[in-house]
Amino acid sequence: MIGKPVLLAELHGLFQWLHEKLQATGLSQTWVDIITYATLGVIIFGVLSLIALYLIWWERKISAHVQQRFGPMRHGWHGWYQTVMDALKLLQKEDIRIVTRDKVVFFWAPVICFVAAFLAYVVMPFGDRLIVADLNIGILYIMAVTTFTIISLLMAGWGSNNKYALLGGMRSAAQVVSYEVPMVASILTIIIFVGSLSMMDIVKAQSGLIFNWYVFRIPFGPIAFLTYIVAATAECNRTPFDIPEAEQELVSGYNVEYSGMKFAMFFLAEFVNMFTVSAIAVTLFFGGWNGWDFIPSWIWFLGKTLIIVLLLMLFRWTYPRLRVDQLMEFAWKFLVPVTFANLIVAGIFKYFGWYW
Amino acid sequence: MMAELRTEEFIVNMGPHHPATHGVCRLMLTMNGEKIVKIEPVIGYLHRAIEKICENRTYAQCIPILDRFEYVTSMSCNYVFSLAAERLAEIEVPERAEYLRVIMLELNRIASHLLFYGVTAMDIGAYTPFLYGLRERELIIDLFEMTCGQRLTYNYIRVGGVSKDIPKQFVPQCRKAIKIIGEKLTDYTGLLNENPIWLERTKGIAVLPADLAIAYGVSGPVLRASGVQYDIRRNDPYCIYDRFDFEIPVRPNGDCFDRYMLRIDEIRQSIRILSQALDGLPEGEIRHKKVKDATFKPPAGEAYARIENSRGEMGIYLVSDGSKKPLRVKTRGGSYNQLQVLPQYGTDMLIADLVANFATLDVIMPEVDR
Amino acid sequence: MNPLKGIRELVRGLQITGKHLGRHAITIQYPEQRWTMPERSRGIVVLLSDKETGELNCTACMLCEKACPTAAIRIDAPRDEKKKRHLKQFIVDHGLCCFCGLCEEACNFSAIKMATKYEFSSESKEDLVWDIKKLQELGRDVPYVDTRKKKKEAAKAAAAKAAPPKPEKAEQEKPNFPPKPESPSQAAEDNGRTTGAEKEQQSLQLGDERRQDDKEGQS
Amino acid sequence: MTKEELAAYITENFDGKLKPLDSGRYDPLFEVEADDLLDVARALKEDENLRFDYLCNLCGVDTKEHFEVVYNVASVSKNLRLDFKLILPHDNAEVESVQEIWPAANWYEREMWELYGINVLNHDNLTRFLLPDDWDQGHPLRKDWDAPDFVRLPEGE
Repeated sequence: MIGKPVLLAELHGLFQWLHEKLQATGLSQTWVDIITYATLGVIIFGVLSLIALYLIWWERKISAHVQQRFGPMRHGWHGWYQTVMDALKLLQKEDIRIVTRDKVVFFWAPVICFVAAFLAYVVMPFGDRLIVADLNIGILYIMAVTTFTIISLLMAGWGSNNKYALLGGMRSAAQVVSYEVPMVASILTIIIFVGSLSMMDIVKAQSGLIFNWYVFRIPFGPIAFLTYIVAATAECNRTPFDIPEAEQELVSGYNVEYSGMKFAMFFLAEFVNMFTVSAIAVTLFFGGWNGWDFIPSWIWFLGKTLIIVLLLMLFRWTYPRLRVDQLMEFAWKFLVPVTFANLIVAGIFKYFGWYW
Repeated sequence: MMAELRTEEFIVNMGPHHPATHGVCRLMLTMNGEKIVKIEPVIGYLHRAIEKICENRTYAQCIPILDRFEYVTSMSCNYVFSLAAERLAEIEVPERAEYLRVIMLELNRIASHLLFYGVTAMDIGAYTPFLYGLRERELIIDLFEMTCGQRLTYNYIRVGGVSKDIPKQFVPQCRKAIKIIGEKLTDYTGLLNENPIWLERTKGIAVLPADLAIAYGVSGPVLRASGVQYDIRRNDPYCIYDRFDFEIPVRPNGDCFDRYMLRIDEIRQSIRILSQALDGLPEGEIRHKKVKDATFKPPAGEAYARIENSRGEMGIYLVSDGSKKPLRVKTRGGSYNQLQVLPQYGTDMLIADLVANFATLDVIMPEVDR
Repeated sequence: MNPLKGIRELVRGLQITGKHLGRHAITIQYPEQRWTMPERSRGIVVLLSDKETGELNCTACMLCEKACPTAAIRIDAPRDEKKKRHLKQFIVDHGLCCFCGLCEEACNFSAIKMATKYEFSSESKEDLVWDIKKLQELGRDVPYVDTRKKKKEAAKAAAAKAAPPKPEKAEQEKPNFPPKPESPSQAAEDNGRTTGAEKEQQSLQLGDERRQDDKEGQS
Repeated sequence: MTKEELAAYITENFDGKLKPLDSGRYDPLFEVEADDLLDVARALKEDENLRFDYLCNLCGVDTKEHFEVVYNVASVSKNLRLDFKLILPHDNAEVESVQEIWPAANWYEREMWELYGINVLNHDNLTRFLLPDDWDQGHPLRKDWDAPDFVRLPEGE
């Protein structure tokens, strides 16, 4: 094998190197931990907001080319820093504070939404040993954290003191809650085989040949993947489940009263959610960062996630929107029974050992 | 004592600048939770008194004014006014002009249905079909621009014939446009027709019974989607439609899906008519000799002309007192009655169904407000 | 609605949008690339001037003012002692004009035409009211088919006699204003119908060839 | 049933209530009296071989001397077309509402009332809906109507 290029070498050394440098300076252990994890937090935040900005631009280009038009072309080659300009524009927009009794709720809703979107990346396995904290309850932690968005949607809906926003907030809360159940169930069918909740173990369990990936575990693998993807699109309010901001009916749902940077936070959080959801899908079903080692493992991870994100984006530009009651009915009457049946089948396969 | 929980209905305004309404229409909805209790259309935002203006114009000047009466299919506005004037003055239109008129009317019908396809899909949430529909519509708009010079308000069909002859490369380009649209239809139907989400949103939603439709004067694709076989090109024939063989698509159960599918079938029928008309296009005069724009004076009398427009029956009741200017021009559009029947059958469903229902009615406001 | 058929249809939808990803976009970037307008497209109203002499073709017969449905044309042409009209002012208010082309069809002297230019937006309504100088200078480079009968005979007569050219004087002698609308109907007929005039046919051919290849790329 | 047969059938069945007029250029045109409008309309709809159940158009006409209310009706099942009209005096013109027979007439009558001032008796919702709510300059479609900012086209000929 050719020698690995130094720059693209596994980045795992980064954390250890930082750790030793600080210990050398002789600070107390707690301060060392605080500083390392603070810097890690800043790095993760920086990388992810860049990814989110890039995803917004990518969605506009994908939707343009699907509809045979050009999309943003003005700023830079093919408009690559268009989203940066949008963010700057939103920054200098006036931040309208509406007259409402619960100013606190109105103010903190976007903050919670934004923070909840980033919390999930503590346990995300970007690459070989490239993880912030390999908690042994990894996937459970992610499940707990991603439900924060429901609270923020409800707060936004209630805080903006507006009939449409309230309707939008209530609808989205009901939707995210009812799609949480099939999502967790489809994740469970995979955890049965891994035996541990930690994300690193999940990825390690799928190393080796491509057939070890859980998506190829016939018959429950592909079914679990399909139900997971459907539940995931509902989780981040994207078509065909984007009832909360169904423009035609509710004039853009819960974020109708927000302007300027607050609106940008909701918007950015939605795209970070999309990246989180596809990252989890890749870790669970497509073997995380496993791949031939002449390409660094974190590039494998990024590549697979972007393919899943492309799939989510194509959903948005192909399918019409479901009605609220159809959406609920689909979740409870179709998705939940299918995922639980799948869970039982996986259990039987695990019990009798018919897996490889 | 816990206060007795009572829910009261609240009024939601859909429009006048609501993205789902076509033009400037406002629906005052009385809602009980998600269910709609009462719909009250509020119109008049786009009232330009077209009928009063036409009473003060000569017959040739009325045509550009009536272009704006229904700007999505303004060829049929020109045609129906010319037909009324020709019936008043008993004028025979030359053969070639009749063929050119049929070609223009059917092209306009296809363009209007393509716009309908895009807008209905966008109202129910799918954004891409709108672009596909408009991409094909551009082919037809180019044909219009090549013959009469304008893309939306054509002022092409005049009393006694048509104003200009078609350029040489119109026929081959028109054949190519029809072929492309015929092929692309499979793309459209693939995207939507069997899509389970689309079927879920449109099948069995907002059923319009046939007798209610006839009672309220609903006509065109909406009436034929409720199972009534009534098409003015067949039942009250005008122009040379009896020379072409084409069927009238009819669908039985009158729900949103049938109204949508019927228009796709109508595009196919229009393509059939167009290919026959293009084959049989004769040479010859394009306008009646004695009809000059500045001096056209029909004898006194009155006549009601009506044609099958993409939104139903479009009619003009023309009264003339023998002078150069019409005494009365009453314009009748298909959307007027479809909006009138909406409150009768459009209630106790969700807002999302009302949006789907309103989109498949294909109501546009210039025809209602005039 | 069995789920398998549903999933197959959903995948078919993805295929259709997916296959468009690879296709070339059909829109054009407006300020850099411009759409070539077909020959007959009705843009702004311009006054045409004679190719040789450069004067306005307009003989102030007021026909276009009568034909305009929205009274956008206002002509000020007082009669002098010999009952001959002299064009003093010709205003076209593009705020009122509905671009119907009736003035072009009513004119028998091919003096007014709708050019294929469409960029004339302005901040205030007053800028849309154009006077005779602006209309003439806008009309300078507009190609048109000169259908005026007398102009051709005068030119032929001058050429045949090979006498010193006096086309302007020939035109002055025959005061035939204001021509009754019926008499030169033949000219209006020609102007309206193009099958006769070969020249217009070629210019149409040229204009639309260029647009032909734009269409090729798209279909 | 061609136009002539229809005209003949009408004249002998509606003995005098529907008087034929010759100003109709295409479809048979009849005149009806104001007071027997309702039962003529009902008879046209119920008559089993006429079945005029589809109201194409209903409009007012102001011919400077008198008002006219014109009904264009059609039969969907029998493929027939018929027009009939009502002559009304110029001042305080009144007409019965045909809403029970053809519900489509509801908005047409409302529009006719708003633009012409022809009063429609027992109409269920005779309110303004085309012109702005605060419109106080009378009924615009009348021939003798004039208003300060109403610009007439220069008469020209």
